Amino acid sequence: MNLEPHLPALQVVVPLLTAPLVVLLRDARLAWWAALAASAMNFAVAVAITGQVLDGAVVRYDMGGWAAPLGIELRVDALSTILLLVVSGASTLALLGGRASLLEQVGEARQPLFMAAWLLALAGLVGILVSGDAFNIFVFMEISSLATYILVAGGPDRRALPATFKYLVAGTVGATFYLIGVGMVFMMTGTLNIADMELRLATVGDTNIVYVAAGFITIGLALKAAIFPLHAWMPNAYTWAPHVVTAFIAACATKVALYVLLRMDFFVFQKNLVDHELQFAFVLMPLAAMGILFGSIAAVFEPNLKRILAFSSLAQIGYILLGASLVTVAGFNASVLHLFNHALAKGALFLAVVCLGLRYRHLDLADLQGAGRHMPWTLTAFALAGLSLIGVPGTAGFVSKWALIIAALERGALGVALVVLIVVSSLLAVVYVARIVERLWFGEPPGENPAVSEAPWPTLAVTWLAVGANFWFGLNASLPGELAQRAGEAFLRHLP
Amino acid sequence: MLTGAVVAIAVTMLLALVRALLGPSVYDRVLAVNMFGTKTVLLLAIVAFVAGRDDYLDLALAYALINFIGVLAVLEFFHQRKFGHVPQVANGSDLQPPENEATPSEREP
Amino acid sequence: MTSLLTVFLLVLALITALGVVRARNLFAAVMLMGIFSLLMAAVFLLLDAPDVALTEAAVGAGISTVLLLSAMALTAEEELAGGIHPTPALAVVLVTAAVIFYGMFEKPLVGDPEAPVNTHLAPQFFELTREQMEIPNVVTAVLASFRGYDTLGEVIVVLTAAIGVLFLIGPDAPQGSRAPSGGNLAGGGLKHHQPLRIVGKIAIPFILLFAFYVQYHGEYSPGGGFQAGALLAAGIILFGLLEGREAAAAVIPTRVLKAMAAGGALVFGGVGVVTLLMGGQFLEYRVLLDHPVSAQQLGIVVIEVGVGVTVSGVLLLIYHAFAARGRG
Amino acid sequence: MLALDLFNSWIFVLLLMVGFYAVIARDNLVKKLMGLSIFQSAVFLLFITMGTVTGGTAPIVLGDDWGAVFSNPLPQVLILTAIVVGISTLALGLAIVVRIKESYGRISDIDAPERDRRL
Repeated sequence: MNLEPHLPALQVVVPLLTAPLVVLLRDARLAWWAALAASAMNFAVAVAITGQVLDGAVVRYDMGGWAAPLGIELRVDALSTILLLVVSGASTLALLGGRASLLEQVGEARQPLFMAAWLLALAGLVGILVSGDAFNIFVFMEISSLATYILVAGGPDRRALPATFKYLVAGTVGATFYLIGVGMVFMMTGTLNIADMELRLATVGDTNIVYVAAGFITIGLALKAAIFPLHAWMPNAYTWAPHVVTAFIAACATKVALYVLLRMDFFVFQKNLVDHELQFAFVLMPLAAMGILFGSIAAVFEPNLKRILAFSSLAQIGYILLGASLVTVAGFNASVLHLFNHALAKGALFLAVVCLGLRYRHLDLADLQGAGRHMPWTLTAFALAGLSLIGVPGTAGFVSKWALIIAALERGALGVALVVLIVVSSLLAVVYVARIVERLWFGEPPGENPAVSEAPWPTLAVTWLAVGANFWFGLNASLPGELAQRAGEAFLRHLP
Repeated sequence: MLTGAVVAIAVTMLLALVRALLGPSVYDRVLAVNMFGTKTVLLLAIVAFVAGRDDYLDLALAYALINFIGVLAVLEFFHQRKFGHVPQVANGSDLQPPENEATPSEREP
Repeated sequence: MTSLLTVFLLVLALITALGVVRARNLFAAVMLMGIFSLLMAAVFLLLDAPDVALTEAAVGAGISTVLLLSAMALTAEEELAGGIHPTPALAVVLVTAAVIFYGMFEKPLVGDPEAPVNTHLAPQFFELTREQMEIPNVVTAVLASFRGYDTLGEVIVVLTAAIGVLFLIGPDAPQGSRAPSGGNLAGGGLKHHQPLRIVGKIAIPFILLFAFYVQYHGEYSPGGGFQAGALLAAGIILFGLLEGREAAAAVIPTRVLKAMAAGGALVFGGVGVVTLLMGGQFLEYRVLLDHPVSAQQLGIVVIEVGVGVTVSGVLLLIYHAFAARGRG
Repeated sequence: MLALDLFNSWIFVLLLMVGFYAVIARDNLVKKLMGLSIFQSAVFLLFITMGTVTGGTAPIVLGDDWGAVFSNPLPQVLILTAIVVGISTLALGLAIVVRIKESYGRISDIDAPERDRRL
């Protein structure tokens, strides 16, 4: 039979239904293989969908055979595709390279449950991305969130538990805010389908309640996306989660929440709410700017390697939001590109952290001093990925930062201020990356020197693969560029 | 007639709620919850009658059963407290015995 | 009269909620939560939502009371003095409320048949249910067919919760060094209380029978897979409370529960895969049989069974995980 | 019905406030979860309220009388799902609380200065 028309459904259903099977397994190795297979298949489906989207199609699918808005519609466009690639790719790479680390940190007995949770997190995230229905997004948001809490709580340190609890409370409050907002829009329009919402809001868009709804949706999702100052849950969750999990969720979880924020704000509200740009100009843009500064500065002073990277994520989320809050096509393009490129850089960095974590129990910089002498390959990979994070020309990070600067300059004086901000925070990024690399290469190893060796080759190979991707997409940005451009074209149609 | 019944039930619910809020002993609260559940069942039966929907009686039935289980769970909880060990006071403070409240074991006949 | 009654119940609910927040004694708070759930359930019924009312009662007053008590047995009953930060919290809460009030006064009136909520999709749901499914409970029709994909997601959420609880406090999870010994719920059971035991045991078969009724009558009256699963689990939990957790575990071993939890979700998803293979969209039941109406009904019945099996399995797994914790 | 309409909205907002307050202000983790439940219940009330139709009855057809006035089934379906999501979150949250109690010995004030930097 021809599976091609069913790709959007398969994208979600494969991991969603592999998970219950994995729960029943008893063997850790088998569970890992099953999860890897499902994740790889998920990536393959994402690539196939990308092909369809690049052919110019918006891929639609009616669940249950009920046409939207009566039933639930799946809808994949360029914006979703770029994140589908990121999410399924990050999951596959992290699983591929993370087996040894997961066995060590989570233990063998609980692997099947853990792998099932992993698949559910993956299914939830891709479920959000392909969905065209606001309530369906809520359901899959909860699947991915609950599964992610499990993954984070799997960390070996007891501090993982309070971190997870905080994450759970923040995530639930965020999701409930989102639900309130969706409820209010539903009350005014009678529909849950995102495309239909936009059409039907046209007649009622100028009522207070729709503004309130937009506010609730934005705040709820900002909480889930860890936008400054609602990021309090994020650094600890990233730090105490198992290293492999951090590599996965740092590349995906907050970005998918950000994706929903962009989807709702731009594709539903922008056209219908008068002065909706003001929300961006006066609220989100200042927050993004503060987040960039705060995250970068906090990263400079942090002693723990994973926390440094977590705060750097806070700054990077700021960049993405900054691009979007310009409310121009160029800004939106830059924002989408940065979603992709930051995931590449952060994914590679955290994979290098996985390598380090296999050899070191504590990841404070003081503990890791001199690690470079024992693990030169890991450290080189880390340094190269760090270049991408900073945005050195030739890396993926440069492409999107450059796009962001160009987009900002369209805005005159304000744009110049923003460019200064970007440059300053990039310099701060130089400082914290250089600080890590310097301590890890040249620092004196603490105390008696443990016999540390290079990380095992599967993990290392995957790390280098991710680093390679940073340079590949730095030199040849046609794929993300093309997708971002198409996303920008779609965005243009939703401007008033 | 029906209105009178509803008012009577409402008043009883209010009284039960007051008991549940004020306590003071655990048994007051348990009984209050149980009574509240019973009143809800009665209320539902009347609503079913007024609305002319027999299928609502299913719900009344379900509430009655659930209520029973809830109360048993509470009893089991205190049963464990009495025969099992009371959890140690860890780090000093989570388990201060309530000052104004008799512990259930003291009230046990 | 119903609207007055709704107002009255809502006031009680608000008072109860305040009581929950105020109570220092967590046990009292759990009791009040039970009352709160019953009140909300009654309100939902008065607002013409019997399916929701049934679920809220089974979940809120039944399952979550049991869960909260089992967790409390493992943790602590009293709240610490202090540990409240009223001022910033009040500020945040008041701002949130003010924002909602700003929007609330323009919304369409409740009960207005001409409100967009009630005119856009609802009539079509009734029409299509009548034409293509011929089942009287339109809530079930929407739940299982029109938005079956959401319901699949809901089943997966429940399964995720079970995976999480097993992962965190299941038999393979790390045992805490400071676990209180013997302070858990439903270890020994109420074996020594004859009257309770007899009355309880008489009730169990009725609860189970009622659960099956709710399951299979879900297309005709309030109920369906989720409510039935919760009731079924409640019946077995009752048995565990009376006879001890081990006895309940002997009736349905954990291994079987796990298979139920996963199997139900697989049955649900399997229906989707079958419809896909038969040339329809995912979860498009009408391709299952030649006669589309029977096909829709078949699909709904099968997936509701999947929901019921998963939910009962999951809730029992969670109950066992909490009850067995701390027993070693 | 005007009074009822506003009244439901009032209670929705007040319940939301009460629950949200408990989530933010209370240090006790179980209390936070209870607050979260109340918070979610408020949202359930919002949805169910918007679907009622004056003079209507529950969307379960009695005696094949399809012409009667019915309340809207869609919000009810959404809330059924949301209730299930709520109980799942509660179960997971309680499991985490149990583990926190086991490894910290307390379920309040978990943000207190950590003494286990090198645990």
